[in-house]
Amino acid sequence: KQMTVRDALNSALDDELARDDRVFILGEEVAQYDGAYKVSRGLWKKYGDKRVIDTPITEMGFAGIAVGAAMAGLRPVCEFMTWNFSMQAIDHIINSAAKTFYMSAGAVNVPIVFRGPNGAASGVAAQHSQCFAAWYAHCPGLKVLSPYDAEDARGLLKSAIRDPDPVVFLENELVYGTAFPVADNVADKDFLVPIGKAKVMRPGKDITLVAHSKAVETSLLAAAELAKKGIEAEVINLRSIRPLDTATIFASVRKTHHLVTVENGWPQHGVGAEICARIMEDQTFFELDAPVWRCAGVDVPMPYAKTLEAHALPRVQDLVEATLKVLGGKVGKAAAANK
Amino acid sequence: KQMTVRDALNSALDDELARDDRVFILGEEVAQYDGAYKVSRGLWKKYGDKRVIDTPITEMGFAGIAVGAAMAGLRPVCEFMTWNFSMQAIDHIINSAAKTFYMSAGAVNVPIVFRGPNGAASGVAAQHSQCFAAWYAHCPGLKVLSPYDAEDARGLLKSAIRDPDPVVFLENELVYGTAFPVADNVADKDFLVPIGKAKVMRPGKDITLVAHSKAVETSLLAAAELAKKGIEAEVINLRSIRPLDTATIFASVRKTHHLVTVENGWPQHGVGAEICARIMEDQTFFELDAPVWRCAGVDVPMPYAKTLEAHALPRVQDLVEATLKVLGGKVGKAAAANK
Amino acid sequence: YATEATVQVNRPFKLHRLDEGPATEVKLTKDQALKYYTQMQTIRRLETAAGNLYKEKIIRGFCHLYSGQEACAVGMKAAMRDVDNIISAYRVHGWTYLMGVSPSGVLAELTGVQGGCARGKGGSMHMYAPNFYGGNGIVGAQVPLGAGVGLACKYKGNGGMCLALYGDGAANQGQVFEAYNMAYLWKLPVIFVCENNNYGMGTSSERASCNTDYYTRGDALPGIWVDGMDVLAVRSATEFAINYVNTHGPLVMETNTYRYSGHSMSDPGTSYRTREEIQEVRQKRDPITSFKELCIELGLITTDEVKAIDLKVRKEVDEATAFAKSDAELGVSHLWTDVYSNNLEPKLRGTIAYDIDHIQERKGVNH
Amino acid sequence: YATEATVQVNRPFKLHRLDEGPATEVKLTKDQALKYYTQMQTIRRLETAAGNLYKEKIIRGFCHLYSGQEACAVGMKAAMRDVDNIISAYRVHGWTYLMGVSPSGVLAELTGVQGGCARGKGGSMHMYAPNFYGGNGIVGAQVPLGAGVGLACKYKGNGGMCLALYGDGAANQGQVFEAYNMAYLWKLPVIFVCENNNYGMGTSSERASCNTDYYTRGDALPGIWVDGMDVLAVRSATEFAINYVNTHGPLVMETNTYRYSGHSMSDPGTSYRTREEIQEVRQKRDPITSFKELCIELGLITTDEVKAIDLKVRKEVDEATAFAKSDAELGVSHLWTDVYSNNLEPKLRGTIAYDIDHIQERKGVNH
Ligand SMILES: Cc1ncc(C[n+]2csc(CCOP(=O)(O)OP(=O)(O)O)c2C)c(N)n1
Ligand SMILES: Cc1ncc(C[n+]2csc(CCOP(=O)(O)OP(=O)(O)O)c2C)c(N)n1
Ligand SMILES: [Mg+2]
Ligand SMILES: [Mg+2]
Repeated sequence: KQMTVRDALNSALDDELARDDRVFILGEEVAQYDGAYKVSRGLWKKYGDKRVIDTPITEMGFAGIAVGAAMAGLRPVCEFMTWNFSMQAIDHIINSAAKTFYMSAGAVNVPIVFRGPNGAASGVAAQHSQCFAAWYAHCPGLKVLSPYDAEDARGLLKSAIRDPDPVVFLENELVYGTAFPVADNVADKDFLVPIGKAKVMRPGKDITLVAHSKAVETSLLAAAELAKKGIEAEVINLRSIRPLDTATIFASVRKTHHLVTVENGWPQHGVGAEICARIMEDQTFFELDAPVWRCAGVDVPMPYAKTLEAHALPRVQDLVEATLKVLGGKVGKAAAANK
Repeated sequence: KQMTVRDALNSALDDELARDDRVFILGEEVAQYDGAYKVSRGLWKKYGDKRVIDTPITEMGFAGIAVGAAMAGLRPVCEFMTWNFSMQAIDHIINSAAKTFYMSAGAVNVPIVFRGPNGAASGVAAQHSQCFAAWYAHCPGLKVLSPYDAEDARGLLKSAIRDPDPVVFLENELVYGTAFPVADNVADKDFLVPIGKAKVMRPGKDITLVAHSKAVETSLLAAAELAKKGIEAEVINLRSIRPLDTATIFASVRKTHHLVTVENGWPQHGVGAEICARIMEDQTFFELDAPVWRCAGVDVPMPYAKTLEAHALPRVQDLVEATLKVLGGKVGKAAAANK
Repeated sequence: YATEATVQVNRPFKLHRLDEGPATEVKLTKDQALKYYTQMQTIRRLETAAGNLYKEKIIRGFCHLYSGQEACAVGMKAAMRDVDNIISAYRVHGWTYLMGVSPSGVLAELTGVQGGCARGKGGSMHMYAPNFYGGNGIVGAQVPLGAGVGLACKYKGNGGMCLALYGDGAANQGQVFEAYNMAYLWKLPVIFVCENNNYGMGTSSERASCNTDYYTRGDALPGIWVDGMDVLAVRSATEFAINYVNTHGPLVMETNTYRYSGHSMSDPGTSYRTREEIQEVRQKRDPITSFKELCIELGLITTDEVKAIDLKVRKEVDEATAFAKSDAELGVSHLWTDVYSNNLEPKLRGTIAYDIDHIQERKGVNH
Repeated sequence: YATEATVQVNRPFKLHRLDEGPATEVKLTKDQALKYYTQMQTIRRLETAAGNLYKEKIIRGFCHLYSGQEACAVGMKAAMRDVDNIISAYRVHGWTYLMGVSPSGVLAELTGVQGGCARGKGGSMHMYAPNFYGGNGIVGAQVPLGAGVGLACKYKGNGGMCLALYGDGAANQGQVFEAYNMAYLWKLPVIFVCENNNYGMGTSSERASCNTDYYTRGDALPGIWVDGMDVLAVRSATEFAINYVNTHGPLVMETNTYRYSGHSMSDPGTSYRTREEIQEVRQKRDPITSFKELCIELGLITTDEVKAIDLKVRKEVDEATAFAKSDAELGVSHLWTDVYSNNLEPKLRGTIAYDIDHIQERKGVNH
């Protein structure tokens, strides 16, 4: 069976709207227009004005309204047309949503999901291509999810909506239309993917590639390339940036003894940086046969031109190069052993 | 000679206002009230309404106005009463200021300084205690400074105002009133501290403590404690988070072979994480005799109660503990060698 | 002695886009008179105690006193029904008390001890109670939050509404206009209340606002100006507004008031206004004195009753002060208690390691 | 044939807080007529070319066409002086051309090649020229930026001003109100121009705004409503406004206009409005057709001249299109060129290492 990420998200919203009448969606163009990227297609027709609400282009205001509604007992799903526009509303995500449960000493929890496409799309240039994974995951009080495929998207969004804490849900526009194979149970009304658990997408024993969102795809492609060279890469899909599932990463590294982190966001204080630090601070560090290496977006704003854009993000050949670099002299050995 | 950080900042502003008539200051209460924390004291009286401008409490608007004025040839110094309120204006810092030079292919640079107190003060709780160093330093196009003492504050602020790129200038309210000893030349009209260079505050050969802002003080105190145990810690004051002066860190680590990072911000995707990653990716990694360790703020929103607040930030004993942990069995050896 | 009287509100309401306004002739019972006086007096005393604790350095950080503005909160509270809600900024010691927290719960929060209403974790700016959504430190942010609380009322159909309070300084914040606009489009039961005390920190309203008639700044939203020093006028306007917003959608209410103290305790409050200005308000418009005199004049309260209340209030606040001074802070383990309502972090990170187990004491009202 | 004519603007201006408005009787010379027609026609052609390039998948990402709105830009530009500035959102292909970039510079930016006015690095939403501050992708953000440009004019005392353009959708953004307020307090020479094309993406103005009389939404700021399909009305209003803002401070100008295409090329633009609605505007209010007819009627332009212009414009845009298709993209090293005006990063990080030397080709106008 196949499912596109768009359908995965759409059906997750549909399920949860049906399941809990406190759940409602708001955002720009989510209702009558069916969503700028058609993620909420059909839901306004099905659930009406009360449950699916079009907002004016006022992110700070509607994010605040959504948080207030959550404090008062509803379960809003607040769409940002893209996460770039969340900067206008970031104070409500951090100060109003993430910190309130703690500030109120456990009195007022804020069950809300902020969602929308994150990171670079195609040809949308510097102001529309930022990845917010590291920023949001910096902040305690939030849960930060970054699904890759249809299973992730559906299972995590449903978990996020049912969760009593504020969740930042980072989608990727470039895979909305991609159909992924899914197991039968993914379509179940109560199919959930647990928050905070990474998923091994491809097992391997020579090196671990740990990625999130669309970088998982790049990693899988790189693993296929590496396989041709006789190198078995294990690919981990983080799914969750906060909590960060270091247990899964560490288990993999104890097996492969080599690690490359992969992300499309900027490097400095990014997701890869944190993974480097976590490994250093854990016994797993002593299992490493080589330093951890990061593959990340080039440290510049996103350019518009197609070639430059393509080079601004880690490509399969970059991952292959990084892997070979990390494996160093052991490349031949690994290949020989895997014969 | 002694100089408080407040006077250092105040005199830096005064100098640059006098030096370049394109420079002006704007922000809440900066003029007639002399600044909420008195950093701009006397400047409105001296330079008048044109050069020192009180704004309404509308950060997004006045940050945007400041950026627009910079695009059109002025040199604004935009004060946030505290950096917590910069979240309202963050889109202008990132999308309007940091990215424009690149997006315009080098046509429009944005010479602006955003400044104000950053991180935790005393008893101001969760919404008023956030450290923004890692967030801003995540973004190419910005320069991000985090001065510690009076020399830093004066020399870096003057450099920042003269710089043609957007600079994020993160002060610390808790040291505004602290008088630091300064060399005579610090008061010179053209005294500048170069952006992007860290400073070794205390030399040592057993372990490196690298910190920024008020955590430098904690590190110096910890170094004094450690000295009593016969351990010579080298303390590095980063001064600049972007660019990050890895050369100075690496040189120190090649000498001490041990590194602890210290920051008051949250750990995940923080400053320490980046330093861990940078070391891993450099030959310096092989000079390490133990994994790098991070000391950081506890991963929770800032509580109000005094004791909890004190425990939320790394204390001297935490640094000592981390150091001993990193030095491990070598503690005795180091102490013996230093006898 | 009288048990009920009819009173004319002092200064006329001003209206924006409204044909009819609140009742200018209002009823006041003896019980009400006693209650309002007690409430206003308690708030005044609480703030005095808070100010003293701050001067003694027992309260740290910020401390924003409400003295002078008591009639606003007490008047609004008098009109609120059980289903109604309120959210405000950081100047909320008085509101916290009105919404059901004891004086000791308020003062103990200010001193950061465990008996505080947020157990000392929220502090001066972050207090909560049922139907009271804080206590918000970011100027203006509470306004869309309040509109969201109003949305929840409408969504649940419980007949409730939300008062979203903000100052004259906050009134210029863009998100306030965004909230007005959406509340209007969606007909949310929200009263946007601008407590105009003439200053945002050290900036007078004229220096911050292109239009200081805050009740008119909602554009299409109707508005009411009310004398915020007259508890009965505020009550009357709020009653009218509650009725209006539940039928027609949002409305802006400006309460004209004054703060006696500096912005926060660190501000002497005299560099941007004269001592005479403050003195004049205290003498001619003080909300408590004028209400007391009115009630005595109407025969609703006797001077003896006043004295008894004053004594009782003083005693209660003194005891609360003693409690706030003597109670203990939470133990250190509370640093990592209730960070999440449903914690999933395997270990929280302390200053030097991921070695902390999250403690769950509460789940939150919306778990 | 005439060389000059006097024309009455079609639809009356509407005024907010103004006693006197723009001149309703305006002069039009033959040269002006030729110029405005050429400019409007060039913009229309440019947009058609851009639309086609998008359909051919040569333009990627977003592509926001200005067809239908030409009279707004051309009318404002006609009134602008050398010292004046303009900033807008992402619907700026036409403005970029008017501010001095050749059609090929515009189309080449859209196709992302090096001959583009931002060398292909800025793209569809980020074009710049002297006195033109872009090209901004974040709805509403350009409005305070424009107020800042106005502040710089006043600060330098050069007599200039700034037009800050935004749409009916953007008009609800809080930062727009913040900018109004500060511009008013500081008497900045800024004309806030709301280009009301009735829709913000798929949302009609009525569904997004509590008050769709955008020219009145500046509160204390005076406002003018102008027929945005009438280039002479826009010119007249802008002339008035330039004079006003340099003397008195900011003003809001609403240009009533219409966009023929979808919001961006991916939007068919017909789910939230009828084809008939679009057809009707095209037939009855098209800014180019109506201006052409007027000029012919007045004897200022002959049909032959029209044909000649059309031919010339077509040729120019065709050549520009060919250039935009054939020109090369920048080399990869431009990925790390001009990230900073004064780079201090020792090495920039590529995808897998800190191994890149920043290249400085330009320093920027404010170095
Ligand atoms: C976004 C933001 N900017 C600045 C501040 C600092 N600040 C706190 S209160 C205040 C003044 C607010 O004045 P007003 O809204 O009139 O309320 P009042 O204090 O008079 O009750 C300022 C500037 C803040 N807390 N949040
Ligand atoms: C802050 C922000 N939110 C959302 C968007 C997505 N977006 C781009 S254009 C647009 C509609 C704007 O409508 P309007 O202001 O009327 O301008 P028009 O497109 O009609 O010219 C939206 C929602 C954005 N770019 N920025
Ligand atoms: Mg005020
Ligand atoms: Mg529009």
